[in-house]
Amino acid sequence: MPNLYLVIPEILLAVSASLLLGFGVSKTKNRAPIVRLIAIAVLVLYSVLSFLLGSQDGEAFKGALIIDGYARYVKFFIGMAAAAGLLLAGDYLEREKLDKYEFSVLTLYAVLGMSIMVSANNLLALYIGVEMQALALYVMAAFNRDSLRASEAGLKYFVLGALSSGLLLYGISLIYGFTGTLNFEAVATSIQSNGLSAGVVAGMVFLLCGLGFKISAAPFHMWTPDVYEGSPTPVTGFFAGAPKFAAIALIARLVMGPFGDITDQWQQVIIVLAVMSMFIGAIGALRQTNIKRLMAYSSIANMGYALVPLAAGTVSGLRGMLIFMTIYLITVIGVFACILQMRIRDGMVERISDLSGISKTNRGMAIAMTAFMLSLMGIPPLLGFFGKLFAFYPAVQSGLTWLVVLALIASVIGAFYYLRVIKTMWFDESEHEFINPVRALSWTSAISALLLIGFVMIPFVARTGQDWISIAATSLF
Amino acid sequence: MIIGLAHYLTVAAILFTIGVFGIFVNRKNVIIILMCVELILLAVNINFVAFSTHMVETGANEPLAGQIFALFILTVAAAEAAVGLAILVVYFRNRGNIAVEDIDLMKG
Amino acid sequence: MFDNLPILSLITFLPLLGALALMFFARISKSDAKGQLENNAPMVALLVSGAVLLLSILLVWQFDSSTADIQFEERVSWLGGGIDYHLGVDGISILFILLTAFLTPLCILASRKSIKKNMLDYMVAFLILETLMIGVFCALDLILFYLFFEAVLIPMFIIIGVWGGKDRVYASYKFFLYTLLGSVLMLAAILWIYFYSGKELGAPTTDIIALQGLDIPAGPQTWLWLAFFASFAVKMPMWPVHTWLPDAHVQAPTAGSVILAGILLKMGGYGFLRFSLPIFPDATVKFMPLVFGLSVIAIIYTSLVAYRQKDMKKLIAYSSVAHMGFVTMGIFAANVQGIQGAIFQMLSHGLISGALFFGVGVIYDRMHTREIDFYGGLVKRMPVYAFFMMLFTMANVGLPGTSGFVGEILTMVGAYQVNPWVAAGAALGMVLSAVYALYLYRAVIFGEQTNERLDDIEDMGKTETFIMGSLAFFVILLGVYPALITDVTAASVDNLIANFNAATADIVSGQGS
Amino acid sequence: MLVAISFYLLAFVAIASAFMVVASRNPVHSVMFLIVTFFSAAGLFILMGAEFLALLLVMVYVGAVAVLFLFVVMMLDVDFVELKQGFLQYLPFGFVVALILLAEMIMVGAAYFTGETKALATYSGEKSNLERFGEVLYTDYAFFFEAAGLVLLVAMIGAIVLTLRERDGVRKQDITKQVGRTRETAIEMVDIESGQGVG
Amino acid sequence: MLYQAIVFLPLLGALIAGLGGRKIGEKPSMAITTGLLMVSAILSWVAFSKVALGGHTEEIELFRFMDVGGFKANWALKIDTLTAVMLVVVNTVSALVHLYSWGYMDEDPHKPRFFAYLSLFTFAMLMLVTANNFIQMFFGWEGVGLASYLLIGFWYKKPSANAAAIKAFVTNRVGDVGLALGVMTIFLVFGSVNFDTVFSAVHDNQDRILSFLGMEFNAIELIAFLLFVGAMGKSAQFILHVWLPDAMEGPTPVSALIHAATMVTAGVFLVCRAYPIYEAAPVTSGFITVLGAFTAFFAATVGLVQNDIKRVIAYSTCSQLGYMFFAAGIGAYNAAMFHLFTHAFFKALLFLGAGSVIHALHHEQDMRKMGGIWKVVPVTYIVMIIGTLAITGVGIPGTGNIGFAGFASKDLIIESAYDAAHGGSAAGAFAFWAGIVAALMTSFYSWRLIFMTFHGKHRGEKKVLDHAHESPLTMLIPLGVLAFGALFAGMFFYKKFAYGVNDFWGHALPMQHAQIAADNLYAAAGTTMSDEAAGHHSYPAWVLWAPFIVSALGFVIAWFTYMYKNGVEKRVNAEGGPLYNFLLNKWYIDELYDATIVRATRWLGDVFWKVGDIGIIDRFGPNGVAAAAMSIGKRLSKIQSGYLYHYAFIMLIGVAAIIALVMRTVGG
Repeated sequence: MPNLYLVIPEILLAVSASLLLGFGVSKTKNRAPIVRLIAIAVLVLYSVLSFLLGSQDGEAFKGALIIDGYARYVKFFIGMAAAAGLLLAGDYLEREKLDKYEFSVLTLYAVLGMSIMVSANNLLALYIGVEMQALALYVMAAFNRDSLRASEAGLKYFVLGALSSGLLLYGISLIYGFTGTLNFEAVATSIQSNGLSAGVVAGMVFLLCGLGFKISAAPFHMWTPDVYEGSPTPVTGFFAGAPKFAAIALIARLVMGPFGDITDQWQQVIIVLAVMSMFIGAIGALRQTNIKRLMAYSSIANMGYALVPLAAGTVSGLRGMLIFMTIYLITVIGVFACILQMRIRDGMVERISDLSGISKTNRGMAIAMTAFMLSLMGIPPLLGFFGKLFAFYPAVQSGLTWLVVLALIASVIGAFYYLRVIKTMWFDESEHEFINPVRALSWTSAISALLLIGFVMIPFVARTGQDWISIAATSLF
Repeated sequence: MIIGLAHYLTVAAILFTIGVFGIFVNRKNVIIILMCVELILLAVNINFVAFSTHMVETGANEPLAGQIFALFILTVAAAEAAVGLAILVVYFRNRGNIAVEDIDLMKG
Repeated sequence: MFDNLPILSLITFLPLLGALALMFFARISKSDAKGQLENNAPMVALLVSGAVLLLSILLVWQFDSSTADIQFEERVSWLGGGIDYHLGVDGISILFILLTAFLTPLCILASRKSIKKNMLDYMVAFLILETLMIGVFCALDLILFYLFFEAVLIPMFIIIGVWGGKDRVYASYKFFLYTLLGSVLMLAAILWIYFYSGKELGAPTTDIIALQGLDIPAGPQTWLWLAFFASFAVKMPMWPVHTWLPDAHVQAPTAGSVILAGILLKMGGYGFLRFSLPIFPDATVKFMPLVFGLSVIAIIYTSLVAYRQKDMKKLIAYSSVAHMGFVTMGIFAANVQGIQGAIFQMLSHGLISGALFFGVGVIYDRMHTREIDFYGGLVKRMPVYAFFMMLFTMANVGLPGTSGFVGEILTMVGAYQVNPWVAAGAALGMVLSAVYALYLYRAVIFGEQTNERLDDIEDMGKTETFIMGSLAFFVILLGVYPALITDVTAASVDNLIANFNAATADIVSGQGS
Repeated sequence: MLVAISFYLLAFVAIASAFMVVASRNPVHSVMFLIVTFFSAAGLFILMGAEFLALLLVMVYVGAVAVLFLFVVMMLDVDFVELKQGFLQYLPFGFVVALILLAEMIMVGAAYFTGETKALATYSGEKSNLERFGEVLYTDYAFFFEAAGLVLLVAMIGAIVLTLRERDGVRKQDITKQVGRTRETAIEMVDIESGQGVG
Repeated sequence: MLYQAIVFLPLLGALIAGLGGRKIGEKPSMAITTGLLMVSAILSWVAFSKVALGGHTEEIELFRFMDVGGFKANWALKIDTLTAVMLVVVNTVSALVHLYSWGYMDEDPHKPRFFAYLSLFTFAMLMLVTANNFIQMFFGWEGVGLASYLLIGFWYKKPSANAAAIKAFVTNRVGDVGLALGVMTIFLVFGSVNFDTVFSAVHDNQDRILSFLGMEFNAIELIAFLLFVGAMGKSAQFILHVWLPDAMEGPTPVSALIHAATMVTAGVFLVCRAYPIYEAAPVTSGFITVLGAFTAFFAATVGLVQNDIKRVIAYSTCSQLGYMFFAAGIGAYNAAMFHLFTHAFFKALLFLGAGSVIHALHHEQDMRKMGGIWKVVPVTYIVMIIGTLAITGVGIPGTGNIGFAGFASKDLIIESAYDAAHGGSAAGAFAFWAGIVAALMTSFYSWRLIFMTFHGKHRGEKKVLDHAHESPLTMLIPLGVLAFGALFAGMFFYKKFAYGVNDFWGHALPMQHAQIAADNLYAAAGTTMSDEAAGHHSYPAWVLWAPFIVSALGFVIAWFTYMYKNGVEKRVNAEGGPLYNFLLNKWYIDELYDATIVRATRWLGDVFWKVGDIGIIDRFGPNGVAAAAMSIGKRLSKIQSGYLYHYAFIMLIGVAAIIALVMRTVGG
């Protein structure tokens, strides 16, 4: 099969995950660290491969998967984010005595699932991909099985996730029933030729609602704070990044592809989700004291922002979404690298007030964290600002200026709680003495902070990056 | 009396709604919720099969795809059930019961 | 002289480089060397900002004031899509750069003794702040402008929050969120303009000069104007969005207040001149009465409020709001006197309010209170201080011969030609400013010294005298010879007004008939 | 007519028992009702001519999933929890929402087809349902087949990693160890001086 | 360089003494400032002879000041007769006051500061009078305001001094607002602020209508009025006069310099300088006449009962300024200037004399605690008598100029008023009669002052009287010089000022009015102009005699009350309660202001601050929004209850709602 060439990255993931599963089993030795290292290497390889190798576009498995510039771009970042997630997880897992090699394997499978989602060209592939990553994530959420919070998080995530799969499936069944096909292009053709039908529209809404759960868009966000809080911190960090990107990429592919002709309908859905997410995310975070919970609300709000350009339904909208999500991903990795650094002698802490006075005890982290918070706020010159700039511009272009204004107002509300983090770090007196963080964590946070501060400042880099994204975005059209 | 697609779809819709209803009115025990999830998936399966059969008549392009999809849903549902019950067991070990109303450690 | 040298970039980013160097050395130095670094940080910062001052003097020296053209232009392709790294100055902006470059070293000097903790961080924050402030005035690209404009919040937030007074958290939040809310609306407007320019000019652009040629229909223009106004009005600050300013001023450390009053507030006025007038001329005409109304309210209202304050800084802060009322009034008079006066008033207020805040800082450093009632009879112990404060109080009041007068009279003359009511209201502010300023002076400096704790208070030291003296020199110089400023700005202002009049000719004549 | 009667019967049973899944107080009863639902649904599948899926449904669900449920219910030995206050005032609202959802679903789905009600015929081709599955499942749908396998694998890993406990003190057979026994490791030659004893 | 020297030498002195006073010491600073002012004063006389007597005018542009659009004004020295007169007055009095202060301020520890202020004041005043445009004049205008603020508040420890200083500054500022608005209107109408340009264009703009504050005005009238508001503030005309009496809190030389001789006359100078505008503004001129006359009357009434020696003189100043204004109002600018000129001498004399008394009595100012000290301070006594004779206008009626300084100028004003009244001006008639009545009262309170201070028994503490002594020579010399002026200034300059003999005024002032008077004069006498004026034949005798008679009457009443039947006053005071108190309390105008403007300002300030800023803007603005967001957040976190079924329920509501929303458009 010549087109296997296109899915080498996925095959790499599947094979190496299975091999690692076998390799990890050992009576005597704990092979988790080495498995993790290999998994990181595999993920990086996956990223690079998916980006470089398949420079030609095409469909694999009889049209089940499609490999195009868009998929490649998203995969690259998903792989990198997952690799970073594993890198960050190591220290935590060791300390919490959770260091099982299955963690890495599950991560690989989750990434495989996301990879399928991103490349899905078929409703069945979509479903399988979603379920594969979801099942892996359910387990990872409950990974700390001796912790009541973690298992509660896993349970909530699972139940609500299953419900959302139900919605998603019901939507798929309607779409299938009314168009007679599972293939995206065929769906699009069918809609084109048969015109608007209530069944397709309802199916599309169910589908988007099901996927809305995955990106924790309000009102399907309810699981997010609890799961973020309960799950082990590295898992939370992982949740906040890669799966979100994969899911929103999938949404984008859906609305641009199969539903490209019923823009008015899906636009409404996206706008509702966006507006609710932005405001619920912003306001819900105001009273949080737990930094992971805070980040949960922050991610809800950010998904809202990411949906804004999508609502435009144009190439530049897609481009804006990709830019925004990329930047968001970098930021989230950095933030969680910082959160994982919050360690005092008694162990991990995760209250915001535990950050107090950290500007004196851990200067580097304080600066990095400040950069992240400002970036999330969208304050220039940090990258987050440009994320918002490019995300909101397409919406303005499409006449959704009011949506942009709402988004900006929500971001001001949001600024309040990001500021609180900065305030706690810089203005308050320190309560604890922090233990020096592990190298991997501090380096990760430092690198992502540097990216946030310096990236756009260099015209050349900014332009090249944008070109990549433009190529990725246009490949969907 | 002719039994058409609409009848099946209605049955599926009712089952779906019962499943959904079960999830949010049930306060006793999480297992029931898991069963409700299975009900929902069942409803979707009925949908798929009904559409699939319907398509044989209309001669649409992928008549079998619906059934195949249902097959995969069955598979995944089984996997889901396994993971769900595993998580439930873990939860039970930590908490000592599985009353839905007690799952509220994290909120706000 | 600067043919091949990116002088503006140099001026803008030199402080940032200094800040980075400081941070770098702090990072690599061992713990025992840190203390020394802390001590030397002000010297480094002073050197850097001194160099910036020198460069900007050179810049002004080389500036050709006979033309309204953009000079020292730099343009590098940046984000693509018409968003370039575009710097340049004209008569309107160049003096603000000089003012920034002038005030920053003074602030650093003043902070050497008054800052007790984290000296190095403080200096870093200040240098970064300087870069951003200069950037605001250099930027000729909307996005770039917004970048600097907004980024200023960060160091200022930190400065107020870390080195501020008791209620610093509330103040810094208020400052940050208030201004942020204003400026995000501007961001929305910027996006819209960017979009519209693409439609109108073929390719979208955020180049300020190019955008000035845009003819935006009246409907959107209204909204855009309001969005920009929201941002600049908060920054100015205009009544009724001024309440962040007193809090921020009171809590900020001395140098923070100086920069806040001296430069940050000017960004609003500069924004009006750069954007509202040239890009939205029709809406400007439409909203002129609104701005006039708010300006007059600001002048009278805040003057009265200032009179009742118990805290010195708060009083001066409120007086700043009143003085900014003159600025907005002048700008929206949209005639030569008004705009020249507004620019002059902004520059002069930068010096005067800066000096007044320094003055409060001088006694705050000694007594650690800003309560007006605490003081009294300082002239006996601190004659030099009393002298300078008298001078700046009078400048604040707008006494002729000081720079304060020129701005006030010009803006009033400008406004008078458009609407005598406004000028009359503003003139009432002249009386009220005398009331609060003299009240303050009497309560703090004159009168019998009754507080025993003031017995040992020392007069100003050499550094302080130098700071106050240099400010005083310019306050007088500009008051006596205002042409120093008006000559530089004349060509650009004339050009601005000519364009404005051309753009609004139809409206005005339409109203007339 | 027979089809209609069977349909209504099966549909009624399916819906009623589905309702009882939710409504019954004893989880064990719920599982039982779930099984009944599945059986009725399988009947419906047969009515629609999807014999293979009907079979699968019974095998997978009744044979595996429902038993698993039952097993867990028994294992966890959960108490009966009394309904707490506030339930009843919340119920009607929930009911309304569910009804709205149902109405919407029927409207968009079923109602659309009512205009052209036609009996759903069973497959009437020469190949059986199973044959047709076999033709495509390993060819056209091979990828999904593989992927579904991985999904099951993930579920397995997950279930194991979450629930498997290695308890200390439990003796287990170690085959490699047993097979790898050599004489040297198994036998220790001890010289015992006579009269001294081993201890 | 002559004029530059005149103007800038005082500034030099101020800078040296002010900035370097503590370095170079007291005596040198005093010497330098005084010396420089002496030079300046002498040069002023030289300039006077050159300009006023020699008919040489000049306009020196120093360097650019304002140059914005058409709004152009340079730093300049405009030298004409008007200026020259002012230069002489200002510099002479100032130099004398400097000298006087050597003695008066002997015990004060802050002498360099004091002298610096004095010189600074002089400089500002000189800038005012030499301006060739309104902006520079405004500079001087406010500059003297500043200097007066500093000087009144010189004894910074005294709360009353501080209060008075602020009151002076603020009240002046109210006037300045008028002036500023006037200048703006001028710029609006004429497009220029230069005197020459503006004045030459008055004629062309005579009928221009402006709408100002919602009403339509004749542009010229409006300008005239606004400028006059400025003059009212500076020259303490009624309703803006309140600062002047309080300003007596400053050291006495200050009172002499500022509140008698120079600053307060700036308003008169302004009106005279801007006469082309006033000529073209009959309504406003009428208003000025009435207000000036009223002030003359009002201030005199208050002066009748004051007990503080300086306050009496202050009110008399106020009253005399009223004379000058109504003279200007009826068009007799030269008369106004003449009175300004003579008044400077005798009022400075009176103040310095009073200062000498105060100095002798160890800073006792209350006349009720004085009495019978004429033997102790004979020189002072004599010069005070001269001053009193001058202010009461003693002279030989009908001769025009034979008499004390005040006689010549005051009678000229009253006669001018009579002319105006004769010409049918009701305002002129009012002014004439008010002037007569005020003259009566002037005489009364002036003599009352003399009698209470120098005659009778000493009513203060014995100790004070024992230590009383005549003032030192530094104080007596200025008194002598001024006494000389008070004696002869009127006689010597009468014709020049009154009739513009030898083209005295050049183009600085209009002479139509004087011309009429002169025509009357010469027509009646049938003589040439150079002849000795034989008398004002055109005026009825009673007009010529009336001032003299009322003046004498005033003396008699004062003598009767305070010398012949000492104690009458007390009974009058006791019985004539309400009126007496009304006058003693200055018509309750301060109280009125306090109850209205001052309180309203404070109240408004508090309301704006506590209700406006804190109660409304902050409460509903930032704090309100923050609180609202917080409370929404609280509700939101209640919804986030942790219960699975709530979460599921919300998801389903979401689905149902979104489907409903989207299907609405599909119509399925």
